[in-house]
Amino acid sequence: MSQALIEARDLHIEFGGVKAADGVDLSVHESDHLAIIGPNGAGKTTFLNICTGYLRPKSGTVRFDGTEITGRSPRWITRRGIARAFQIPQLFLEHTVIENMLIGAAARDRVRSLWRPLSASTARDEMMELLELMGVADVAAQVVTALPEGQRKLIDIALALALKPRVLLMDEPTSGVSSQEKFQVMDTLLRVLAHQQVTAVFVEHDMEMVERYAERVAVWDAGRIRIEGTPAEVLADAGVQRDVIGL
Amino acid sequence: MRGGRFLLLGVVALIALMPLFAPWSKTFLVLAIAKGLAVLGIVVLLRAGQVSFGHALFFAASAYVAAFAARLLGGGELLTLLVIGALGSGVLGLLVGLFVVRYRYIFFGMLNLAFSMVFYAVLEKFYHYTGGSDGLILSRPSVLGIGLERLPFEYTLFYVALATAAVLGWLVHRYLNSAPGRALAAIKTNETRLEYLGISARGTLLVAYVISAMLAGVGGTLAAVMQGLVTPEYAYWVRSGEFVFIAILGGAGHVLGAFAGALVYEGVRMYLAVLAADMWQLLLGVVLLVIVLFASEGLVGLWHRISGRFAPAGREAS
Amino acid sequence: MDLIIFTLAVLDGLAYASQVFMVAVGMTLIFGVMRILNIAHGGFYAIGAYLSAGIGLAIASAGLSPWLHLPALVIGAAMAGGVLGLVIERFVLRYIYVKEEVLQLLVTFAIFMILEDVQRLVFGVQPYAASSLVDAMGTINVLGIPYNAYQVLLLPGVAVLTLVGLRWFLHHTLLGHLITATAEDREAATAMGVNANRVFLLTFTIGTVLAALGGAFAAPTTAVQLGMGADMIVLSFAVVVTAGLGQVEGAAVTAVLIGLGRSFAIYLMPELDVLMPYFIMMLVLLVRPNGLFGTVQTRKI
Amino acid sequence: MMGTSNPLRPLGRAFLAGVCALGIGTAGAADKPEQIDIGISAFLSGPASVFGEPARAAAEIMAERINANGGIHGVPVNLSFIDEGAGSAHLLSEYRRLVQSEDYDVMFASISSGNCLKVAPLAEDLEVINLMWDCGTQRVFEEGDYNYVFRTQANATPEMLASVLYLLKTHPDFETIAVVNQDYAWGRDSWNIFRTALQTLKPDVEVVAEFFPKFGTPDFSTEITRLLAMRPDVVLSTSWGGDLDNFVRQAKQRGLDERSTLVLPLAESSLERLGEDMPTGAIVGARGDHYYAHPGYADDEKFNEFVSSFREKTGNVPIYSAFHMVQAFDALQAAYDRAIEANGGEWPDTEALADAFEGLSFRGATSEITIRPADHQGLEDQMLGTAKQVEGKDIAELCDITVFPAEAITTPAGEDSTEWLKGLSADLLDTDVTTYPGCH
Repeated sequence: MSQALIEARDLHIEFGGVKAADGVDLSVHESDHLAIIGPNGAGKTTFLNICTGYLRPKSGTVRFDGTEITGRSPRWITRRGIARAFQIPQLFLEHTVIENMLIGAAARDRVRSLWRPLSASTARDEMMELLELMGVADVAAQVVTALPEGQRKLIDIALALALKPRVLLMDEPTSGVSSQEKFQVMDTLLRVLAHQQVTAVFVEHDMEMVERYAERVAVWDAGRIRIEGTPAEVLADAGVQRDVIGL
Repeated sequence: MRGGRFLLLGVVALIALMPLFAPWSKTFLVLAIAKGLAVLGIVVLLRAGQVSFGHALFFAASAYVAAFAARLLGGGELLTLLVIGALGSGVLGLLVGLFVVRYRYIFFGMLNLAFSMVFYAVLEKFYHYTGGSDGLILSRPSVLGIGLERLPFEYTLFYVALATAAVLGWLVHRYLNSAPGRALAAIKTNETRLEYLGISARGTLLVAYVISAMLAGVGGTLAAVMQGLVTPEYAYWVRSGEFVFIAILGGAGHVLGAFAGALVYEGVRMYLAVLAADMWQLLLGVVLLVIVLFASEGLVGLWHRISGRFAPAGREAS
Repeated sequence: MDLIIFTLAVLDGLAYASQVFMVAVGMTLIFGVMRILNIAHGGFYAIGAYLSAGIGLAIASAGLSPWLHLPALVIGAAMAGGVLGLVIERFVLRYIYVKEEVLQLLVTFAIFMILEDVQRLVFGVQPYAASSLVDAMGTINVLGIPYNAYQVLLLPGVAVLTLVGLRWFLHHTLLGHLITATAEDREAATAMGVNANRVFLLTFTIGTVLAALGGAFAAPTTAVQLGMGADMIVLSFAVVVTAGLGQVEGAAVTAVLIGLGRSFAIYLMPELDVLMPYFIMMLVLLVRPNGLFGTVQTRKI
Repeated sequence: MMGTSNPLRPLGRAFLAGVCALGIGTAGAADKPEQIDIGISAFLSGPASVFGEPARAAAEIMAERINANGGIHGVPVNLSFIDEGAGSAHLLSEYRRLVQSEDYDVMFASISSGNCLKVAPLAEDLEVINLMWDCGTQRVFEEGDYNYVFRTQANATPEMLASVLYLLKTHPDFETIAVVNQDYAWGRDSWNIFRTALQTLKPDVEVVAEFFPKFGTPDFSTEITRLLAMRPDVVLSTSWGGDLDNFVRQAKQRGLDERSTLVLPLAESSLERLGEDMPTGAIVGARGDHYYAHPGYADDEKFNEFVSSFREKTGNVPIYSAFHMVQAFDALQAAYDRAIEANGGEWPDTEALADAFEGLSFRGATSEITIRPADHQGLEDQMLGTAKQVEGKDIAELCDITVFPAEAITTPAGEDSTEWLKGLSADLLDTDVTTYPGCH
């Protein structure tokens, strides 16, 4: 087994008495495609929030590539190579799509010039290419507010990828995308991830997606990792079928 | 766009020539430009969705810095005073900024207000140093080493102010379109995402804050030199409110709107005070209400609406 | 500082705090529910004061008992505040709720400017004073120092009554529940069938009445004059922000802090008197960025 | 530099005009204008409008009267008011507009000391005659030298010095004093002058407390508590308007006037408003010798006519700012008389008119005033009295009125007030004064 890229040890956190993480150990390995599944409110998103510094665990540690990142700010963590896409797209609504992307590129390249226009960014072609890959290049010049949720979702992921991260954390990447398109989107996404050599973690409730795209699955239930393994192993587990998938 | 540019040039030329036909208008125009610069500072922060209700702080601070500098330098030099004033307000902007950029919206606005009121109170209280409410006299500085009489000095000051406004307006325009400038606007819509891109929202806002403080500072120095006197009134909260008012009047978020707003505001205010000395405040209030209720995109928006030649205001403004 | 001086300073501070609270509480309420920082509050305060002084003078010149001033000022302020609040909410504010925060603020700024001139046109430039009620209540001696009973007994009493009454109204009546629900989550409340427009109308009117009452109760102790509203606004802002947005109890605590801060400053370092409210505000915000009783609002991601 | 050729043109014109003026002499004749335009700055909004509005009424009375009599040597006057309450920036630009664009002939400015300090150099720059009709600050003429600026009344130094003298005459044995002044230039400066004079004339007096509450403070109760606890013999306040009303009323409610003597150098302007709340025994000053019931002018036709027409117009008794306005008009009329006489009947130009103001003597509604030629400072007598509540009257009377002659109490021309005050001798207390025993 390869060296763990993200390694969470004994995470504890609770909200108003509800334990969202109660001694979680979870590792993400280089080039992994890890899906986290579990019942609603089980704390899946909490894991992403802790890994990206949005929440600070009550106890426990998270290491990224050997460095402890527990309790660091999202900004600090992002700069070290963990990017995140959101369940509800988080975009700059009053900017155009390409501007969103260029801000991402400028952040990555640490552009601080107060003089050079963003629109003249050298990263423009690269960003257009990324939008192209995600299938949203045709709306590049539009203001985000004008776009439907599905497209925003794709741009949200593209924006995270603009940072050229080592790990991409996604929260239900295809929710809001029409069911005809979601496979197409995931196919593209995986291609991009492979191309950029990005490790991926995604929280998912669509078992079809998990089955098709995850390499490993962790089941998060009542604040604990109930079972971890390949999709086939995990989805075959009777308990998981009963409690998580609801068969 | 080309038509707009010609129109802009025409208006600037008209303003540049105005004092030749109406000599008294120099004072008026210099003050309008000075306020316009402070308003430009407000406009910069409005990009991030933040409203400073205390920007008169920087307007006043630079005016006092210039007055003290002039005293130390024995009269001083106009351009030196402008630079010193801007630096002074810039340093103060950095200090205050380090504190206020941690807050947003109402807290941001009110903390700015609090700082300006503390400064106002200090100016009034420590009157052995600041001259109290009488303020400090700022004698006419030389220009490039030449001591000028009132009339040539006023013309010089006017054209210096006009040129300063043009240059700074252009610089701000560039800044707002640069990467940090666009990131600033992103604070307004999604600060969280900004942090998730590895950009410090506070840092971005701090840069903007210092820039905006310096803009207000240049305005304050110009006003002080024009008036020959600085008083704590420069820092009073009503003046800060006025800046915000003008920013909205001109069209929030627009560089040209700041100056257009300042010109119109000063003009309206002056004529109201002359024509209706008893109720100019009331009429000004009504004007403000009408603008907010019926033309909240301000003069710039109004112009777009009338001319109908430009893209929708949202895009044009950027 | 000996114990006598300390006691006197506390007494002065509490008397002042009650006045500050009376002015700031309405602004806090309006802010909490409507998210509008109401600059016009200062105007309502001044109008309440003018009205109260006018009533007081009328009572005095009619030769009636000065005690009549007390119920008369309450009724007068309630009516004036009520009418102003209803009219301004219904015909101006209602149209700006969809607009940006700064525009809402400017509208109240405009109303304030208009009210300033209205006061001047209606009441003229001469200060008014109607202190017969204070004279009638007499003084009480504390450690050999005569204090106005009005200031050390009546005003704090009224302030406490207002606080208790408002708490009871907000937490134990249906209308109060509607208001607090709207304050907490406007969308959810609307979804549950609360008529937000009506809640706003009610809240704004209550806030306006409170402002007018604050002015009305201040009037007997002071000369009612032009410009009295402008200073009160900034002070009220400081209270609202220090307290935490919309925190009525917080406003009371802050008012006491400011009152004590001011009186101790006057006793020990008179030069710092004006700066106290801002120092307190900055100190509080440095430690608690959302105010004394404010809660952290985070973005859902 | 952009457009330098154009701005120089008016400069050249000014230069030519200067040469011409030199050729004719410094004072000369001009064509008789159609009217004399007078720009007057006064507070018409804000708290200080308690002075501005009565002054405006007085100005209107004076203008009506002048025009009803055929104007000044046949030329009617026309008034325009600038609201100082709109801020000093507004005052300055409006002042410039009136002078530069509307060719106003004479300016009366202003009330606020800060504005006076700004307006004086501006008037000098614009070469327009400016009468400082109500300025209190002594700094203007002590720190600057002007050709076109004149003061038609006294300044803070004689006003405060007279208050000190009156206090020492009436309460020779007091030991401690406290001050409660408004926290702005007037409050600070007037206290400095008062204290300097007091410590020179009575060095053993101890200053026990200095309070400078914010301008417009509605509530003085904490300060009053302190004063009640400290029991100073004398409490001074040079406040005015609503602030003074507040302080006096709140002090009286809590019996401060029974423990300490109140010295209120500006209280003449609050007498009517305070009514029964003015404590008996308080020392009241009037910034000059103005008092609507001045015993020295009980039978004076001019005085009585002004007081009654003022009461008729406004319903109130005239206060010192109204009297000051009268003085400005009377000075202007007298200066035109003098200049026209000196010009052999020809209408004077600005220079000639300015010359006429130097050393001009004129009478307002009360005593005669002389404008010192050396520094353009007006010499105005100062009156003080002690308030007394009289049964059946709703306004306090002034008793033991004393009028101090201007010459004795005004800083000599060219001297600094503070230095001069420090050199005072106790002989000053023996200066001949006019006294009016009893109450009026």
